[in-house]
Amino acid sequence: MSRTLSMLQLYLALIAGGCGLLGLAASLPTIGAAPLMLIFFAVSALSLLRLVLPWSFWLDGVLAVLGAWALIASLPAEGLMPLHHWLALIASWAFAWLFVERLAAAIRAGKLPETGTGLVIPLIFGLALIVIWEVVTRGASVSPVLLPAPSAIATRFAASTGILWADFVQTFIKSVIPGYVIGCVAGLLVAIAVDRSPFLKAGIMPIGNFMSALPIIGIAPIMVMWFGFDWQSKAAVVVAMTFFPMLVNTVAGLNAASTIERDLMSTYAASYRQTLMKLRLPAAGPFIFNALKINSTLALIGAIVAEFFGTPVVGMGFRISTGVGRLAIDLVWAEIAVAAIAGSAFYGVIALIERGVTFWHPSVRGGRT
Amino acid sequence: MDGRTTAVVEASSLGLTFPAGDGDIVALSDVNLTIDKGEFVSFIGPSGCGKTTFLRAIADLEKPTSGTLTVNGQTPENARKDRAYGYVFQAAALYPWRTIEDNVALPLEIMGYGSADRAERVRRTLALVNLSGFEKKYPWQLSGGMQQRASIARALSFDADLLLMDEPFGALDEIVRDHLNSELLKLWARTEKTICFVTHSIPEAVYLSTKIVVMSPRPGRVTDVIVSTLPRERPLDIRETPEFLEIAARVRDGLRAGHSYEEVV
Amino acid sequence: MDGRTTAVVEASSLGLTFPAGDGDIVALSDVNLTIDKGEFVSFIGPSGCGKTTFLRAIADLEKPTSGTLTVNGQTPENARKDRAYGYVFQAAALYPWRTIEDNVALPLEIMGYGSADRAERVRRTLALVNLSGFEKKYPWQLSGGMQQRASIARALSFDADLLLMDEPFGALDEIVRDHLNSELLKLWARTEKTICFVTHSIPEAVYLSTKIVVMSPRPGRVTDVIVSTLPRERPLDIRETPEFLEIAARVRDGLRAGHSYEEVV
Amino acid sequence: MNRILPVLTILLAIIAIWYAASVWMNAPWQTRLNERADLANVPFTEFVAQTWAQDKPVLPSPHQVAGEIWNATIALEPTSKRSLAYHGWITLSATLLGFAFGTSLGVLLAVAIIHNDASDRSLMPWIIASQTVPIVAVAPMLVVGLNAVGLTGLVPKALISMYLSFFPVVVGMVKGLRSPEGIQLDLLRTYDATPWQAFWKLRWPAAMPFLFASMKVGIAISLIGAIVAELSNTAGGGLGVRLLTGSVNGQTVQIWAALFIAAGLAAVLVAVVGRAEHMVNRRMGVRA
Amino acid sequence: QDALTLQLKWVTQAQFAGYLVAESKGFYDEENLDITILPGGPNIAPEQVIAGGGADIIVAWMAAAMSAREAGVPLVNIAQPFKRSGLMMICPTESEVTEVADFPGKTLGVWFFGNEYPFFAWMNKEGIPTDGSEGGVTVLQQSFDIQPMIQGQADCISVMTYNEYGQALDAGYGPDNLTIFNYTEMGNDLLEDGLYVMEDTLSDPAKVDAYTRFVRASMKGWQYALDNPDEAAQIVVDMDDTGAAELAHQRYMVEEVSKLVDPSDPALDEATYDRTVKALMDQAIIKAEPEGAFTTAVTDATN
Ligand SMILES: Nc1ncnc2c1ncn2[C@@H]1O[C@H](COP(=O)(O)OP(=O)(O)OP(=O)(O)O)[C@@H](O)[C@H]1O
Ligand SMILES: Nc1ncnc2c1ncn2[C@@H]1O[C@H](COP(=O)(O)OP(=O)(O)OP(=O)(O)O)[C@@H](O)[C@H]1O
Ligand SMILES: Cc1ncc(C[n+]2csc(CCO)c2C)c(N)n1
Ligand SMILES: [Mg+2]
Ligand SMILES: [Mg+2]
Repeated sequence: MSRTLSMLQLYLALIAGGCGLLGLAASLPTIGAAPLMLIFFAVSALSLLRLVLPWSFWLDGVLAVLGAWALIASLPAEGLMPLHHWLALIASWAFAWLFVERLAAAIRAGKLPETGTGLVIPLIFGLALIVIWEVVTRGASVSPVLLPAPSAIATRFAASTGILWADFVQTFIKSVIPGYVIGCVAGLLVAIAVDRSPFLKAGIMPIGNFMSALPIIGIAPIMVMWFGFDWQSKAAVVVAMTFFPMLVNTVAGLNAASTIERDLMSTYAASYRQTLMKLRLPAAGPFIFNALKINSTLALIGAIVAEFFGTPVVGMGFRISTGVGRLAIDLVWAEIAVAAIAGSAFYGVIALIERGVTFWHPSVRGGRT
Repeated sequence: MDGRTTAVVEASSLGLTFPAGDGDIVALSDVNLTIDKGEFVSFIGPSGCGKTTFLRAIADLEKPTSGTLTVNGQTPENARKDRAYGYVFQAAALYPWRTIEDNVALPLEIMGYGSADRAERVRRTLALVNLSGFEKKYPWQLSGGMQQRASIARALSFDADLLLMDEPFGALDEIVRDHLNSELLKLWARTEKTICFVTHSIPEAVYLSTKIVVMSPRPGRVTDVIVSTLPRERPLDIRETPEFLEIAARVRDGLRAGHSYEEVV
Repeated sequence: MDGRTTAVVEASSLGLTFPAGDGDIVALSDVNLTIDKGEFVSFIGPSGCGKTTFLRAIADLEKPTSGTLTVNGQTPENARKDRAYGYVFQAAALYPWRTIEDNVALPLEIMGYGSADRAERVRRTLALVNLSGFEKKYPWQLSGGMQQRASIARALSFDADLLLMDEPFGALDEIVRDHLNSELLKLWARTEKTICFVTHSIPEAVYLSTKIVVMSPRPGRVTDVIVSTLPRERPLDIRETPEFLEIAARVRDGLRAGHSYEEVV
Repeated sequence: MNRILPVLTILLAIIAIWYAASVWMNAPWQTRLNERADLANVPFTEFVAQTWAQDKPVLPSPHQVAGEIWNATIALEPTSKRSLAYHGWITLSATLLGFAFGTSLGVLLAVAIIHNDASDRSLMPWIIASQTVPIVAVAPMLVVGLNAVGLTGLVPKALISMYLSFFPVVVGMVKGLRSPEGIQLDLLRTYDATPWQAFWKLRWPAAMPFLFASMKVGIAISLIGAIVAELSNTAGGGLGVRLLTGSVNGQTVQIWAALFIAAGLAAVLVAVVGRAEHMVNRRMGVRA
Repeated sequence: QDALTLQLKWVTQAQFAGYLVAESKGFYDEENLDITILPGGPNIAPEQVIAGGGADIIVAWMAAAMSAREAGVPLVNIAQPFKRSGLMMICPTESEVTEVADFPGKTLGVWFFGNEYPFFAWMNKEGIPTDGSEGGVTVLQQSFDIQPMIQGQADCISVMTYNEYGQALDAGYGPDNLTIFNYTEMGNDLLEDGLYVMEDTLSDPAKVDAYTRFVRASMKGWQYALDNPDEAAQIVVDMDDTGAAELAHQRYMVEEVSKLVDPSDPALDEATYDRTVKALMDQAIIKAEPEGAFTTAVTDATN
């Protein structure tokens, strides 16, 4: 095993083990204060034996978890974390990195199956970030008014599910979904209309590009002025945000069919409609999905911004802006978490549909022609 | 359709020039050629001599810039709208989102064939090109040769009397090519179609054709039209007969004449 | 380098299997072959029989899964690190952002040749493939044949003793191909390189080679190795001699034997 | 000429619709004003003129916006705090710095992703998730947080620009650095080229078109980032601050003028990147 | 010189004339102070800025400051130049609101972001539900202008006497076509625009001394501003980095602010403080009676 470490892995192993050794030394004066931490330091130091003995990467994973556990368990209720505990953070992180590094290598070498384990790596990375966040905010006594710890956010999240759900319904279900659907469908239809007339295309595309550069933040107060305080103005902002990406992508996509594919239609004396339905729209599929994916993240952001400029007293943007005003920063982060989860899920759903619909595209079927 | 004349394609003083930034490209100049019903005409010539362009002009995919061109006695445009021909492109040009059978059915859908008729024709043409059993596969799941055969099936499915084939067997190995050549000959003999066939291979041209059109580039001209003296019935080993070799030698000479090596490649 | 043996490539019981989702693909199985220094070996066989795979294995671009393979008496990996061979891919694979001379200079840059030496080698190899005067052009300004010649120049520039060529002339028309074939023969005669050459064309294989390896697919096996009895000196019209035709017929038979049409395509 | 005519036609159509819309949208308020001033039976043409000349219209007419842009740029010293050129410059400097940060970060991440299996697998989902975080919500807290560690002024704005603009660059560059075909990589392998050589001689030049396409998106997004940041960082001015003060004072004309300047700035920035692309293409011998 | 940073609650305008004039006229220099004045805005919470160390002194409303105190930002009031509230709710005649009893069923525009406490305290006192239940009012998060009234999106909107009310006057509204609810006149005012610092800094005599000099110079600034309203308005316009401040509007604002500020006495009135704290506790905006949330040490020393 020790032979198979890459340069990067070797450095990580040295950092992890070295920090363990140093931490062990630094813990001796206060021995017994944090037994879990002591164990972690000791085993970390032991891991240096990997230079001469085989050391499974699963052990690295276990050590990363042990380190995170020890750190969180020994976080002080008040004041700063003891200096040598920061070594545990570095060591634990190095173990996590080393673990994913070696796990990825094992998957690549075919020693582990792709499915399942492939998902573990991004998850570990995310968890590592959260642990670092937790330890740094609490260990360095960062004011919760500036950046609350993930545990505080989670607690608030659990305690406020009612509010969060109501806000989610107002913003996502009432504003984002209708706005997204209208914006995307309108962009698609206008693209098809524009595509038929080279004159319109030549006229609209430069202006479309100009409009898509408009900072939507500026549109939001105008839309609130035009469409009122409720979800309609938010949906309007979402429509404005999603329309142009869809327009530009679809126009490009409708040109994606190759000359020879079009000539083929021509040899059948196919009508415009037939060519559109049987060739150009399917060929535009990947482009249309590209816009749908871009729009899935834009839409939520647009609705939230618009809520900064006037809303009924519900909605994710409302909660975030008043939350900052009231210094309920943990609630603000809970809302941000909802936004990130909803946005990622939305994106993921679109990406899944894309895999199903454009199964034939090289980027989906894995590149082999 | 087969009105007062049996000429399927008739070109006289045909010219076709592509406008280009730095001087126009003359792809065809003063081409005079008559193709009669039931003929199998091969076009051969160095790269860039205008073979594809000529076929595309017949198919109304390019507009001639001078001279006249008629297809079935009409303008190429009207012939195209009459669905007078099937075209096999140099690349298979199958739609990747359709299965093989749906690709073959594509022209039938567009031309409004009923679904039972469609299924029957797809079955028959796929069998003809030896692709039975691959109906439900997608193009990218097939080898290049199979794709090419599917594209031939697609062009055959709606039974046009004129077949335009642009290097259909270019990507295939010799054995497969031999096989398809004889299949094509059988099909032609059976159906009395008129076939225009572009190839780079001299033996292929000689083996298949009743008439071989040799072209030369810059500008694209017809330098020789060789009428084959081979019988219609052609076993594969006809290719070792002196008659065959003699025609092949004539084609090669014609080709070489139009081929100043340095400038073409 | 030319240690105890003159064998440049030596394969024994060589096997190579690609893992695939639904059952592995056996690309090569039980291949035994020795290629001696100075030989010109052609590989011929239907599509998918493993010709490319075998060349790639020699070049250490694929790892054999069984048997042994040595190049210049070493492992393929060490041979590659010694820069023992030049590889000409099926496609030209020129870098579009480099001029022709820079493309040819690419391996020289990577191998750390001095700039004067580089310029001299580029000049010489471009002259060899008849591309003098096109040094400053970009690939897209050249025809397909010229691009292919540039890629040959690139493989020749650093004077490896072994040349691996994968259908280098596949995309060219017959006349240009004839020309390049005889140029290649001249080069080989002059430099005493060892050449492994993949082709689909029987006449090409017979015309060029001292040894013709016939392969058959599923799994890729060597079905016949034909040692040419033609002299080293080969004018183009040697192709009409009975001796030539006889070898060609033998190759064709070998090919056909391994070629059950239905399953291959 | 045949490019200008269509654009001009559409532009004229938009302006016509815009004028009509500003009559329609400003009419109710104008009617009330007239009622209150006891002006009955205002002739239609005069009424239309009134709707185009309101102080705080719901939809300002095109010439009001154009006039405001003129007054706030050409008619003023560029150093004046009322000048949109002055505010545009402030936003521009944050945009450019953020764009430089974002492009560098994007390229670095892309390089890590294509060269390191673990990075490849771990980063992408989180990079996508990062873009679903509403930056407008985080920006105020970020500005305060950076202030707490001593960063004020340009840098917080640039960091927010970076947060938005690195995304298209990573996505594009991962695609671009992976765009060389297997055969081109195999070619380098036959030369036993080092990864470093493969990067500079193949991957990097092959990725150029992707880099520029991404940078065009990135620089427009950078500008949006700078404006968002200015909403939470009103000290020092900038186009975002103008939008904000326009909004809190109900100065619609001022909002629209700032918006158009911002969009114009974006168009110019995209054009500049396009120009750079053109020059690089020429140096790289890309077909015209 | 002692360097101090002052975080304003809103964009640069005559609401803060005293500080801007003091800076411009060199009153701070005279007290050997180097003051940086940071403008605020709708997305800037001064309480958060000071918690992050971005400011030494903030201008804040007491309700928000007390709420922040409970959230873990120990703010202490050191001076209260504003004696009265400028907050009003106005309802145009069309809304048919003439008294508080008309509110149920109406839509009211309220500013959030820490400005909402006075409104909720008032409604709490009147017993009008704000949670959307029967017999209550519908609350909107109002934008910071009078558009919602002009557009008829709300029946009543929040205004400050010295700012948005002026915009309403400009737009042709006035006492004759408006019903006006003035928080001060109703006795519902919660102390606005006080000066707050972090509690721990008050144990440092040097800091207290700097605050004292700051308050003294600021009050001198206020006095000067109220005495010379035209010049003060011009100073505000000059000091606004955004270029958005209009002279006429700032002149109006100085005039109105002068009705709320007592330039001669920066001290906090304990009775008003007690009333504010009671209102906040009644409405559970804060849970516990704050301890040490104000100090007279600074204002005592200014005399
Ligand atoms: N769309 C076009 N625009 C400009 N020039 C063109 C176009 N199409 C073809 N040409 C030019 O016309 C000439 C004839 O081209 P064509 O494709 O007909 O040649 P070809 O004989 O089919 O060659 P190949 O054997 O390589 O397929 C060439 O010089 C080519 O560059
Ligand atoms: N990377 C790969 N993964 C899986 N299978 C592969 C791979 N490369 C080649 N194969 C399979 O291995 C077999 C041999 O392929 P190879 O490319 O060597 O054939 P070839 O003789 O060069 O054919 P052609 O004449 O078409 O170039 C084929 O069945 C092919 O599908
Ligand atoms: C726990 C953990 N730590 C580090 C990495 C690797 N990684 C993630 S982001 C980054 C910087 C640029 O790539 C690196 C090296 C990982 N995957 N998981
Ligand atoms: Mg052609
Ligand atoms: Mg091959």
